[in-house]
Amino acid sequence: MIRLIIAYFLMFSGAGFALITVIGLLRFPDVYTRIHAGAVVLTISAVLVTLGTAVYVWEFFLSAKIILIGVFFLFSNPMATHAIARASYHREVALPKEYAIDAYSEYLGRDYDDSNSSS
Amino acid sequence: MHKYLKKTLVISVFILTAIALYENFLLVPEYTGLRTGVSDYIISSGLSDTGSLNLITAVLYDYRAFDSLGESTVIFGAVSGIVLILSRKMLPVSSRGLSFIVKRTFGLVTPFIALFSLYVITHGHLSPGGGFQGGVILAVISIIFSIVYGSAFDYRRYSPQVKTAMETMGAFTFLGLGVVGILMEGFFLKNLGFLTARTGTLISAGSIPYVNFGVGIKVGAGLAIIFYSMIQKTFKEDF
Amino acid sequence: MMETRIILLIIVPLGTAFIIPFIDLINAKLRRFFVLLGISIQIFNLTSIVVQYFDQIRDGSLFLQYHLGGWQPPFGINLVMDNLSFLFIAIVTLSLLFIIIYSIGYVGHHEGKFYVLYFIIIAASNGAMLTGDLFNMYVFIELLTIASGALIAFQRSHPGSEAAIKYLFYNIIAGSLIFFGVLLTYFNLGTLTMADVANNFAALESGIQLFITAIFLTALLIKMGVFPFLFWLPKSYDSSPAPVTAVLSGVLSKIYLYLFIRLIWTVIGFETIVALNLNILLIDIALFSSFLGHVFALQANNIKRLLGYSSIGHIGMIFAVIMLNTEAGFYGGILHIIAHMFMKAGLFVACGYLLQYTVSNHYRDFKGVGLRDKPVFIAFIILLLSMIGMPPLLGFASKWFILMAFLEAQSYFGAFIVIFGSLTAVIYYLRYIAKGFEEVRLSEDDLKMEVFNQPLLSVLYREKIVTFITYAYTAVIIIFGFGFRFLNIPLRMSIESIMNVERYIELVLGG
Amino acid sequence: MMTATVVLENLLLIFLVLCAVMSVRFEEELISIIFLSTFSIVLTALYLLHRAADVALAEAVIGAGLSTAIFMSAISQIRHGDSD
Repeated sequence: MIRLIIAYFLMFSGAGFALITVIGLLRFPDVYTRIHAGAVVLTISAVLVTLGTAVYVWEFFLSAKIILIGVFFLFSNPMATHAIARASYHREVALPKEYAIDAYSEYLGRDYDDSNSSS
Repeated sequence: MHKYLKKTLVISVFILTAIALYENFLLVPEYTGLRTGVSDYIISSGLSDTGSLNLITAVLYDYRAFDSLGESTVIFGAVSGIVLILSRKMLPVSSRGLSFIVKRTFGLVTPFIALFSLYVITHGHLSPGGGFQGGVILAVISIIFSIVYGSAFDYRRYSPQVKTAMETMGAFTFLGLGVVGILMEGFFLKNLGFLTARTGTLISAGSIPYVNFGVGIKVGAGLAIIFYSMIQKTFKEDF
Repeated sequence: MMETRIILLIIVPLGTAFIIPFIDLINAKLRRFFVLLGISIQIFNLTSIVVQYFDQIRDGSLFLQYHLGGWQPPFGINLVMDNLSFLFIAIVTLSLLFIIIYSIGYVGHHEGKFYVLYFIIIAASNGAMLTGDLFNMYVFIELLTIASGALIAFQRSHPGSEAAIKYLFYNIIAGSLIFFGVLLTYFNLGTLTMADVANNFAALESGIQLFITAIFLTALLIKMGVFPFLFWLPKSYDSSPAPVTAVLSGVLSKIYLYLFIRLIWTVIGFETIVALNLNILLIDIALFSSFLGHVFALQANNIKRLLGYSSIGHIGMIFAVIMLNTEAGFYGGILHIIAHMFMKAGLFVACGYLLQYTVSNHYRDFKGVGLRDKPVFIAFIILLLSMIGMPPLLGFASKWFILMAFLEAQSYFGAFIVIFGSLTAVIYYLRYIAKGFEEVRLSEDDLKMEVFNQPLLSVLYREKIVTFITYAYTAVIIIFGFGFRFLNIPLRMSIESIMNVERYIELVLGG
Repeated sequence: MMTATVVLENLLLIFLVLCAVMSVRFEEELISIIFLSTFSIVLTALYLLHRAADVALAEAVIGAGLSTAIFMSAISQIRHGDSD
């Protein structure tokens, strides 16, 4: 019984985080903040839901498989977010010169004051 | 005016087709399970006939294995056609790949993807999955290599020639098992009886796991060739 | 009777198709050896079947079965060879053999891929004609569509790609309709074996019967290129290379006609069609399509496109005469299927040879073609005369039987269409024959613009092969034109196996 | 419990139709492809709801994974223009 309560608690908190993600995706102003919402909160939500499911079924091999899926989420979601953010910076989906601090362009040695012709 | 006429025509044809389909689907009887006969027989005695716990795999690779041979030949033909049509293109594709973080992470994850695809292929007769699905997951590895590490890396690791050889090998595994069925049991693609063991174990369902393996390799290599030939020049023109 | 050799008719070409890419990796010179090996095994196989069952073929009791995987018909897939499918397999194999020998001399680039797709077509056509299972039929139809669609784009020119996309668009829609029909049949009857479906189809409600029949018919009309859906056909005939066009026109449309006969007479049953009042409608559609084909052919300024429109005309005619459901109708229809297969394939083969030095297929470029190579052009003229229906040739015999069948069924519009087709054919073919004998002075630039670059074989050898195949087609037309009575027995027997559905059902389900 | 499944199924079906309409309506190919991918994922959920795990696996792998990648490479070729 306590196991079920724990499972439901984990799953519902995961669902709550997913809801927060959706609100963030809708409300945040530009690409990077939205990616932030998608990355951080969604990873936590997915991991929580998989943990909850693992507790819910409570059978060794099945739970192990589900937890492996959670670990896979933990790996893949931040990495995908990283790739998306980088690609959107390079493709200039959100113009980097709009921001006050642009550390990545300093790292790359780019200068955005001139006309940027490089693609 | 002409534009509106066209739009009205399209919409009216659309609505008429929808009404016709709706009227005809009303005639189809309520879903009460299929008529007795084939499906009942397979559900009741499929396990004892084939030794495969997953009845869908039993149907796909034993009862109707010839259809699966045809379907995998469709992929084979599509690969040949796409390579034929696209092989002269030389496209400007970056072969640098993505950033260091992505490369490292995929370096960690890729063996597990390969393991998962092998799992799906070899457990086709025990759990959901089978040759087609596992083969597509195998093809995904090649796609990941092309995207993340750049297509040159993919070419170095698994060149199209290797993929072609794998595809042929998979096709001949399937066909050869069928011919072995003729030689040993008297029928093309008959399940080989001497390979059966206790149900539930990995190598249990006669020739089904081997057929699955052949289909998996064939489909995986074929789809990888399709993807690769769409982003890069694959083969030399043979004049 | 269980017979292992009829499964070999499918798996030998399939195995050849599988091995050719691998052979290409090792040594590209070896592949022609494997092609010839595959073809000769196929021919040997068919010949041995003919020799062993000659008596049964003659008295119409040929019935060979194969149960794949050893499963009895309602549970597994079965292959069936009765007199009808035997006749079609024999002529299709003969025609495909001619075309592959022709393409050994013709195809210049990507030979390996061409042979792969070609052997897939051989396997799939044999499979589609042998199978006794609806879903398996769908699989082979998809295989045919994919392989032929890739072959249409073989020259990789702009019109070729466009035609291939159009072809795939129409034909994949048709294929998915067939799949949908198979699905509905399985949903309602719970079985996929043709004989089992045929046994139970009459018991369905008439609305569902109409729905399933309409879906299958729409798909097959698209595939054959009959009236409402004929617009993909001329373009794809025009812009594909000559052997592929010969396959498309000579073989694929005949396979779809065979599948049409199989589905309507064996599976659905002609009584159902009559009860649904579809037969008159279908005859009218087919005759109108034939009329349209001939009218479009009159204004076509391109020899291959003209032959495509003429194909529409002939296929519509065959379709209509078969739909009459009389014995004379079947006789004329199947005889004309054979005649049209050899005539059209021969015409396209000869066209591919004659047009190889012209800039395009256009009418004005046809000038002087006949003077360059007189023997082949004479064969071309003989084939054209056979298309028109000149007396000593095979085209005359088949058109005569079709005319008789229409008159016997008192379908005077059909008889009018047959004569109208012949008369318009005189106009639009004689134009090209006259143009072909016009004198022309070739300049250096014209000679440089060869359509086909870099033949693999030496020119002399290649021209010999191509000429030989054209003559072979012409010889078939002339020999069977004089002796069309040779075909009497196989035609009668295949008509009997169309009409005698009960025997089919009993033999498939009984053992 | 039964009604919850029915409600979920109907919601997914509505979402499926929405995805299909959206993928046709948008001019941009990339958005269409993403909607098609979503379509496949929703379809996977529906198959799982009907206990067809094999079909769901195939749909997820082929529809959402592979065909998206192939579509992407196809439109990247279109974007590059006629390169031959």
